[in-house]
Amino acid sequence: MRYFVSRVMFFVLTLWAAVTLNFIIPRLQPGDPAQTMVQRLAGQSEAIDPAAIRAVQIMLGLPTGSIFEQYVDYLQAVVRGDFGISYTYFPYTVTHMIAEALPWTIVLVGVTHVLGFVIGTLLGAAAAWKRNGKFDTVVSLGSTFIGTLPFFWIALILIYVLAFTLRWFPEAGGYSGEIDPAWSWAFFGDAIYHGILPALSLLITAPIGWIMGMRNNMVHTLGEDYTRLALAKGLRQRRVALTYSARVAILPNVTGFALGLGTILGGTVMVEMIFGYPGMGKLMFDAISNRDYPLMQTIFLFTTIGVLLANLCADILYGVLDPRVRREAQT
Amino acid sequence: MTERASLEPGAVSPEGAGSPLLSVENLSVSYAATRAVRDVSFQLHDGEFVGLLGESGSGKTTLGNALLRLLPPPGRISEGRVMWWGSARTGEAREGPEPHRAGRDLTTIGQEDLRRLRWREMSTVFQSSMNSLNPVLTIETQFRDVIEEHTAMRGAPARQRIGQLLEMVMLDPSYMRFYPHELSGGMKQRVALALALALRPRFVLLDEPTTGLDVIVQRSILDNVRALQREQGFAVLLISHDLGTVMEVSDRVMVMYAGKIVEDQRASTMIAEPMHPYTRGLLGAYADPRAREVEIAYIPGRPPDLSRPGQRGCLFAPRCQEAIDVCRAEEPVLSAMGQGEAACHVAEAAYAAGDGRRDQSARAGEVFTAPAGRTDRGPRVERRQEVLAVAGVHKRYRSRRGLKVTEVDAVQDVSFVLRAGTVTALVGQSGSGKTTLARMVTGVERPDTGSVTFGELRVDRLRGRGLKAYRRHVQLVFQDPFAALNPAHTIGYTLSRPLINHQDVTGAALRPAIEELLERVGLSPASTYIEKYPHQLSGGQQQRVVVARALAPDPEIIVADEPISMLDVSIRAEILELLDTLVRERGIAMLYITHDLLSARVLADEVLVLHNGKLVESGATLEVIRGARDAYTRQLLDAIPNPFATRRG
Amino acid sequence: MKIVKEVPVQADDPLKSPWRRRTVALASLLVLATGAAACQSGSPTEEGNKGTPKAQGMVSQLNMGDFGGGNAPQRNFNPFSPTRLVTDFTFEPLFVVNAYDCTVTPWLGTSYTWENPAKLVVKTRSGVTWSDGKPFSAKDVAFTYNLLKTAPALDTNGLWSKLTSVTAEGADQVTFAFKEASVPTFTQVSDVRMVPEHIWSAVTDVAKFTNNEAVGTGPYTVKSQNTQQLVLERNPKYWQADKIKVQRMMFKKATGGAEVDKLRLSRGEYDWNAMFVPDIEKTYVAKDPEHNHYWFPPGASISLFMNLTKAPFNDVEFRRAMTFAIDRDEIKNKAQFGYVETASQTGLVMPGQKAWLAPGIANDGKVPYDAAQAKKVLADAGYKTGPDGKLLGKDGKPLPDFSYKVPNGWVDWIQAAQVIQKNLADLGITVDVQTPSAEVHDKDRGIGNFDMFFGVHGGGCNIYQAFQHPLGSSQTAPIGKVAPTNFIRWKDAKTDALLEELAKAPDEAAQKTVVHQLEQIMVDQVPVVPLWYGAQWFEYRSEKAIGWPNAKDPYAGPGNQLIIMTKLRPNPDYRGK
Amino acid sequence: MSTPIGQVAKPIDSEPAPGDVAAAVRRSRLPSWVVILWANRKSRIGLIMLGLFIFVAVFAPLLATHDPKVTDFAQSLPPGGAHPLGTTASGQDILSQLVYGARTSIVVGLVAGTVVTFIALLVGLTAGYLQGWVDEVLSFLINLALVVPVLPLMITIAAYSPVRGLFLIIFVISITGWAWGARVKRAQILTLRSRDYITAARFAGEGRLRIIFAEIMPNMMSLVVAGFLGAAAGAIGAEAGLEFLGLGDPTTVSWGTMLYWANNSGAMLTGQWIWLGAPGLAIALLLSSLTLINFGVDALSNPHLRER
Repeated sequence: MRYFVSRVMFFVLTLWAAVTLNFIIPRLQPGDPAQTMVQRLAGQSEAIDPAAIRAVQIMLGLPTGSIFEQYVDYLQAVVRGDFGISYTYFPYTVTHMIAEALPWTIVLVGVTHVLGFVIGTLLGAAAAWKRNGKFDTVVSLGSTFIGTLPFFWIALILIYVLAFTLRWFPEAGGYSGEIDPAWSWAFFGDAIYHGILPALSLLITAPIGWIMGMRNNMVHTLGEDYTRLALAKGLRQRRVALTYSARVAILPNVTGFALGLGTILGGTVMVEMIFGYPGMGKLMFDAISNRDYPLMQTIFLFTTIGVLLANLCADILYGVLDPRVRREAQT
Repeated sequence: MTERASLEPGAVSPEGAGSPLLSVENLSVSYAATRAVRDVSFQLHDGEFVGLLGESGSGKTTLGNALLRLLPPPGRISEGRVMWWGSARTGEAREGPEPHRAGRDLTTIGQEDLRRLRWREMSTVFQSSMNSLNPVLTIETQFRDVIEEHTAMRGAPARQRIGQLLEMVMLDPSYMRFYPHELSGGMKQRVALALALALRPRFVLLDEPTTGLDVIVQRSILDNVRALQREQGFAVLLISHDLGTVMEVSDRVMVMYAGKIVEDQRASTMIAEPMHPYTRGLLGAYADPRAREVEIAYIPGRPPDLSRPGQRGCLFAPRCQEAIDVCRAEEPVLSAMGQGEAACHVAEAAYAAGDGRRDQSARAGEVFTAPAGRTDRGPRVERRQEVLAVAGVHKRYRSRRGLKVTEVDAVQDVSFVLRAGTVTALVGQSGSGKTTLARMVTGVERPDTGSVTFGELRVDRLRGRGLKAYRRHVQLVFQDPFAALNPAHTIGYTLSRPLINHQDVTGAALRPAIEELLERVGLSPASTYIEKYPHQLSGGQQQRVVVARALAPDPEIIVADEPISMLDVSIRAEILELLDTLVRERGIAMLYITHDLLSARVLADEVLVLHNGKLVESGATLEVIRGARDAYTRQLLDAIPNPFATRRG
Repeated sequence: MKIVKEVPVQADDPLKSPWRRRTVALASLLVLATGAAACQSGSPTEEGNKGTPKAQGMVSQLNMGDFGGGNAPQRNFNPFSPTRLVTDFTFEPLFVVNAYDCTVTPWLGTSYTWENPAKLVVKTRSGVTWSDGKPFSAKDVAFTYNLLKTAPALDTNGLWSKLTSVTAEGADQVTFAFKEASVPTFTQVSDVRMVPEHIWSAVTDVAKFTNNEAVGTGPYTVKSQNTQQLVLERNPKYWQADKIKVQRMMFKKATGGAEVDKLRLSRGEYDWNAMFVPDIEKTYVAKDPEHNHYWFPPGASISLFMNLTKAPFNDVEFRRAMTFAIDRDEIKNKAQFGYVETASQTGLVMPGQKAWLAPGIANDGKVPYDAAQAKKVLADAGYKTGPDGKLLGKDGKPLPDFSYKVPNGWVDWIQAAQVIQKNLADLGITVDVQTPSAEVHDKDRGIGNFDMFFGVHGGGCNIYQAFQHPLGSSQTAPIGKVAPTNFIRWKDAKTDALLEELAKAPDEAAQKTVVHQLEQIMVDQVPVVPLWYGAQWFEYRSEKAIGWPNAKDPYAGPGNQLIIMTKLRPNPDYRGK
Repeated sequence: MSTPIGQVAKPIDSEPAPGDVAAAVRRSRLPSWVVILWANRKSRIGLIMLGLFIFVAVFAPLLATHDPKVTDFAQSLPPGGAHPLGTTASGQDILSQLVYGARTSIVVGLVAGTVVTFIALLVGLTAGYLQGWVDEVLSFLINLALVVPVLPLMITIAAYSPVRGLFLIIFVISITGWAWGARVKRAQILTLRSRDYITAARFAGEGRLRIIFAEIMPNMMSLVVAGFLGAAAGAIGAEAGLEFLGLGDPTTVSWGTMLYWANNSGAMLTGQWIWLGAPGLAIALLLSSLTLINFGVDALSNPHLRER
C-alpha cells in the first residue's frame, strides 16, 4: 500500500506546487495587470478615466491586498473552482470557457494519445522482435527522422496538401457551424470529419516515442533470461513475445504514457491553433494572444492537473502491472 | 509422483546404451569474428549426469545455448549438427524406449517441431535465477504456461501438479502465489529447477545453477538435483566453472578450454588421472582445507583471445609447463586415451609410450602452499604487534517501511585484533555481518557501542578530516577488480592518485614510484602497464593493480573483501600468493573477508567465523578448521565442494 | 462584418496577424465627425412576407467574415461590451457619421442643435419600433446614455467625464448638458447605440449583461448563433425596411486563422470581409476579376514621434529636416505593400478631409522625399558633419545613437523603421531600431522613455481630437509620468488656445478657421512628422449584390455598415438564387 | 518536439562495435571523440550532416545570395532565377533566409543545449552525490519539472515576459528543459557513486570535488554528451515552435519565424510549398543529424565499446 500512498502524496505535493507556480508566474510580469486589462478593454490609444479603471478592477475582481492574502484568496478560489472572468470572453467565466473547450481536447488528445501509444508500442515490439531485420531498420531509421519533424510543420503540410490543394478535408474548425452542437449523429459525423486532420497531425509523430521506447526496452527484455527461458519452454512465439518480453518491456512506457501526455498537449496547442480546433490548445493560444491572463493561467493549471492526474493513474497502473513496485503491499 | 516404469533410477549405464540421447557433431559457434565454440563433438546418453567444466570465456555457456538453439544474436552455429535421438511424443502417456528412434538435427529442425521438443524433452535451468523468472508473473503462472502449452492438464489438477513440483524442490506449495522478487535467490533457483522438471523431460541443461548462492544453499540445491536425477532418470548436462561441484555430482566430466573440449572422462577417473595439463591445473586449485598440509596451484597466464585470427597450435600451450614443440605447431584433436578422451599432444605421447600415468605430484602450474602447513607459524603469531583492536562492537540497523520499523542486529558484541604481518580471516555467509565489520575497521561505519582502536586513535570517533587522514593507514582490496578500477583512467593515473595524496610524491618521482608498485605486484615490465586501461588487462592483472593501489600509501592495514571470488579458479592461488607475500614482507595487518574456508585456510593465520552478526568461533586457522566446534562452522566446511573427498552416497 | 472596431479581440491578436493589430489603434481613432447635415426623413414601411427574396428583388444571403467574440465566440449582444459579437446591424445610433467624408447622416435622431457649446438638443425619430414590437422613443435614448453613467467601464469614450445630464423631453427630444464647451464631442455622443429601456431597465449589472435576445431597432435581428457562425435575418419591422435588400447575413468564424480566411476569400466564399491580404491583386482580385474587389481607404496618420524634451528633437529646424529626410514612398511600397497613401504634414486625412485643408498649403501638405534638402536644412541650422560622416550636434559633439522603438512583431512598422534608419544614416544619424514588447513599448511611450517611435493620430472625423490628442498640453505629463496621448510632450500656448477655440466653435466655418491655423502649426513647427495613413481593409464581391462603396463612389467608409446596407441591391446579372 | 528536452530518442544500436577504433584513436591526430563517433556508421552520417549545417551557418554571409532581411525584391516570387527558392510575401529571398536560419538554430541549440545540460548536471550531480534531504528536495523538483507540461509552461512564461526575442526563448527553454537530463544524471550518479572505484578513490585520499569531476564525470561523458545533444535538439525544436507561435521576435531570421511568416502571409495561398516545406525539413534534418550522432555516443565513456 505504501507505494500507492506515496504516489498519491506525490500527486498532492505536485498539485500544490503547480497551483502555486500558477499563482507566481503571472505576478512576475512587470506592470499592473489591471492597467493592462483596462487598456485592453478600452482600446490602445484611448485615454481612460481613472474612475473607469477602478470600476473595471471591481468588476473583474482583480486582486487586492497583500501577496499573502492574495495567495490565500487564490487557493480558496481554486478550491471553489472559481477562476475568475475571462478578459477575452467577458462576462463569461474562465470555467465556462474551459468547460466548452475541454471535451474537444479530451477527445482529440485522448484518441490520438491512446492510438499513438498502441500503434507505437506494437510497432516497437514488432521491430524489436525482428531486430536488425529490414522491418526494424525501416522502423528505427524512419522514426529517427519522423520523430524530428515538428508537430506544427506536419499540420501545415497536411492542411496544405489535404485541405488547401486536394480539398478532401475542411481547413479549419471543429464542426461546420451548419449543424448546431448537439447529441446527434449528424453533429458527431461532422465533428469527426473536422477532427481527422488535427488528429492525423498528432498521430504521425505520436507513436515515435513509444516505438523507440518499446523497441529499446524489448530488445533488452528479449535478451533477458526469462524470455530465453520462455523460448526454451517451447511456448508459442506470440506468447513469448507478448507475455514475457512485451509485458515487461511495456512497463516503462506506462509511466511514459503520462509524461507523453504533456508533450502531446504541447503539440495540441500548435495543432489546434493551426486548425482552429475549438479545444484547450486553441483557447490557450488565444488567451496568450489576447493577454487573457485569467484564462491562460487556468488553462495552464488545468493542463498541469490533467497531466498530474494522468501521471497518478499511470503510477497506480504501474503498481498494478509491476508486482515489484508494490513489494511493501504484500509483506 | 509416478515413476517412469522403464527407467530404474540410476540404472542407466552411460557407456552401455546403444544409441545416445543427444549427440553433438563437429559443432562450431561464432559471434561475429569470434569462434566461441570450435569443432565440438560429444554424446549424451539417457540418464547420464555429465559435467561441462570451463572458465569464463571458454565457450561452455555458448555451447549450452547452441544445444538448445537459444544463441543470442549475433551468435550463430557455423558448422556441425546437434542430433536428438529421443523423439517428440504426444500426449501424457510415456512409453518405453521407442522402437523407432530417428535422429533429428536440432540445428535445422523447424521452429514448430523444435517448440514441441522443448521442455517436454529438454529443459534448462539458467545461470541467474534472478532473471530467469518473469518478474511480472506469479510462480504459478510460469508453471501453468508450460503445463498448459504442452499437456492437456488444466485448472485444479494443474495447480496440484505445481504444488507437487514445488514440494519436490522442498518449497511450500503456497509459494506459487508469489512473484519472483518475493523469493530469495535460493528459492528462485529451486523454483527454476522445479520448472525444468515440470514435464519430466529426458534432458536437463543446468547452466551454473548455483553460482552466486551461499555455499550452504548451493550444496543443498545440488544434493536436491542429484537426488531427483537419480529418482527420475533424466540426463543432465551441468555447466559450471566450479570444478569441485562438477566433479562431485557428475558421472562424467568434459573440460572446455578456448572453445574446445580438451578432456572428457568419468569423474572418478579424472580425479585420479587427469590427462590434460589444464585439467590438472584446475584440480590443483582444490584441496581439502581440513588436510594437515594444504597446497593449491594456479596456472599462470590468461586464456587466448578467440577473436584474433591466425592462432596456431594448442591454444593452451602458452600457459602449459609441459608444452613441447608440436603443441605450438599443431592443434591437438580430442582422441581416446587412458580411460577417456583428451586433446593433448603431451598426454597422447605419454599414453602412446605406454606409460599414461605421469607423476601425479607434479601439479601443473605454480604451487602455493598454505602457511599453516609450515610448522614454524604458530608461535610467531603471538609475537606480532597489535595494530587495530575491535572491542565489543555492536551495530543495529533500523529500516522503516511505512509505519513499521524493523530492526536488524547486524553485528553483536564482536571483538578481535589485527596484527602486523598477520592475516585474519573473517568467514561467514552474506548477511552474516562481515561487511559491516569491515566498514567499521575502515571507519566508514561506526559501531553503536564498543570501540575500534588504531594505536591511540579511536577510529569509531573519527569524522571528516581525521577520517580522511586515517585512510592513509587502512586500504581496501575489492571483490571485483574491474569494478574497483575506474574505466576512464589509465593504470598509471589510478596509481598516481594515492601516491600524490598520501605520500606527497610528485613530478618526476611519480613515474618511478608507480613502476615500483607495479613491479612489486608482479606486473612487469611496469612500463607496459602504465598507459593501459583496466579493460585491457585480465582479471588477475586487474586485481594486482588493485593490490598495488592499496599498497601505495604504505598502509598498516589492508581489508581484502573476497579478493578472489570473482576470479577464475586457475588464477586464484596466484592472487592469494601475492597477498601472502606482501603481508609477510611488509608486516601489514590484513583482514581477509571470505565465505570460502579453503582460501582462509591457505592464507589466514587466524579465522573468525561470523554467523548472524555473532562471532561463533575464532582462533588459529588450523585449530578452527580442523577442530571446528561450532555447528555452523562445520556446516560451512561440509559445504565446500571437494572433488577429492569420497563421493557422497 | 469585420471592421476592426467590431472585433477588438480578433484585431488585437498579436500572435496571429501582425498586420491586423494596428487597426485597433486606427479603429479607436475612427471616431466620428463634426459638421452638420440636413434632416432626412425616412418613411418606415411594413413589408409583407411574400414569395422568395429573389422574387422580391432581394439578395437572399450575403456571406460575411468574422463576427467577433474571439475564437470561441460566446453569445453577447451587449452593444457596449468590448467582447460583443456583431451588433452594428442590430443596434443603431442617433446619427451616423460618415467615416470617409465626415458628413453626418440622421439616423434615430432626425436633427440636432447646439443651443450653446455646452448644450445639445437632439430630435429623435418617431415611428420606429424595437424588433420586439415595442415603440422607440426619446426616453429610450435618455435611458441609454444614463445607463453608461452607471457602468463607467462601458463608457469607453468617457462621455460622462464631459456630460452632466441627459434628459428626454417628450417623446422625440433629448437634451444633453455638458460641463463645458464640448462641440467636438458630437462624434462620440452620436456613436452610442440605442438599447430599449423596457428590457435593460431590469438589468442589474450592465457590464456583465450579455443581452441574448438582442432587441434593437436595426435592420437585422439575430437568427441563430454558435461558435462557428452567426446568422442575421432581415428585420421586417425596420423603419426603413424598403431600403434593405439583403434577406440574410451569414457570418463565418475564421477559426483556422488568417491563412484559411484568405483562402476562403480567394475562393469567393465571402461577399464582404475586412482583412489584410498580401499581394491582393494576385491572391484575390485575379481569382475573379469581375466580382472580386477591394478598397483600402486611408485612416489615421502614422507619424514619426520624437521626444521633444531632448536635443536635437527640441529644435524645429532639425524636425523640419526630418520631413524631407524620410522616403515615404519607399515605406509605402516596401513596408506597406503599396496599400497605403503617404500622409500629409497637416495631420488631415487626404483626400477625404480635403475640405478642411488650409488654402495656402500646397500639394495637400505632402512633403516629397528630398535628402539634399534635408541636409541643407540641417547645415543651415548649424549641424555639421564630422569627419567620419556622422552628424554633429549644435555643440559640435557627435549626436548620440537614437533608439527607434517599435512594438515587437509589428513587422511592417519594423520594416518602416528600417527604411527610416537607412534614410537617417544617409544624414549621418545613427538609429537603433528596438523592438520591445507592446506593453513595454506603450509604457515607455507613456512615461517619455524614448527617442523616436511611430505614433498614431487623427484619421477620424473628430478633428478636435485629431489635434488635441497628440498636441494638447492637457494630454501630456512630465517625463517619468504617464502622458495620456501627447507622448511627444508638445507644450505650446498657441496650440492650446486654438484647441480651446475649436471646442467652442459652433459651426463648420468657424471650426475650419481654427483648424487651418492648427494645420499651419503642424507644417511650421513640425511637432510630428506624418508618414503614411493606416489602411482600412475592405474586400467585397459584386456577384450577388452591387452598390458597394469604393474609390470611385466613396459614399461611406467600409465601417459605416448601416449606410452600406441601405445602398446594397441585388446584382441583376446574378443567376444563382 | 516529440520528446521532452534532453530525452534522447534513438533506438539502441545493435551494430557491432568496431574493434579497431582504439587503434584509430591512437593513430589519429583528431580529438579522440571525433574518431570514436566517426567509427559508428550512423553517427558518421550525423556528423557529416551536422558539419554541413555548421558550415552553412558559419559561412552564411558568403553562401546567402542576399541579405535575408532585405525586402527589395518582388513579393511572393516562385522559385527560379535569382531566387532559387523564391521570395516571401514581403519580398525577402527565401534561400538566404534558410541559410541564415541555420545560424539561429545552431546558436540556440548550442547555447540552450549548454545551459540545459549545465543545469541538469548541477541539479543531478548535487542531488545524486549529496543525497539526504538535499536529494529529496531536488528529486521532488526534478519530478515536478518532469510532470509539468513543458510547452504550455514555456508558452505561459514567454507570454508573460516583458521582452521578446531569442534571448527569452533560450531562457525559457533552459529553465524548463533541464528536468529529464537531471533525472538521468542523478540516477547515473547514484549508481556510479556506489561503485567500488569511487570508494577506492576515497581511500586514495581524493576530495569530494575531485571524486565528482575526475572520477565520476568521465564515466558520465556519454550521458552528458547525449544529454547535450538531446537538449540541443529539444531546444532547436522548441525554438522553432515558440517562434512559430509568434512568441519570439518575428523579425529574427530563423526557421521558426520563416514558418510563422509562411503560415501568416500566404505561402499556401500563393502555393509556395517550398517556403512552407523547406524550413520544416531543415529543422528535421538538423535534429536527425543530432540523433544520428547520438548512436555513437555510447562509446564515448565506455572504452570497452571502443576496443575488445
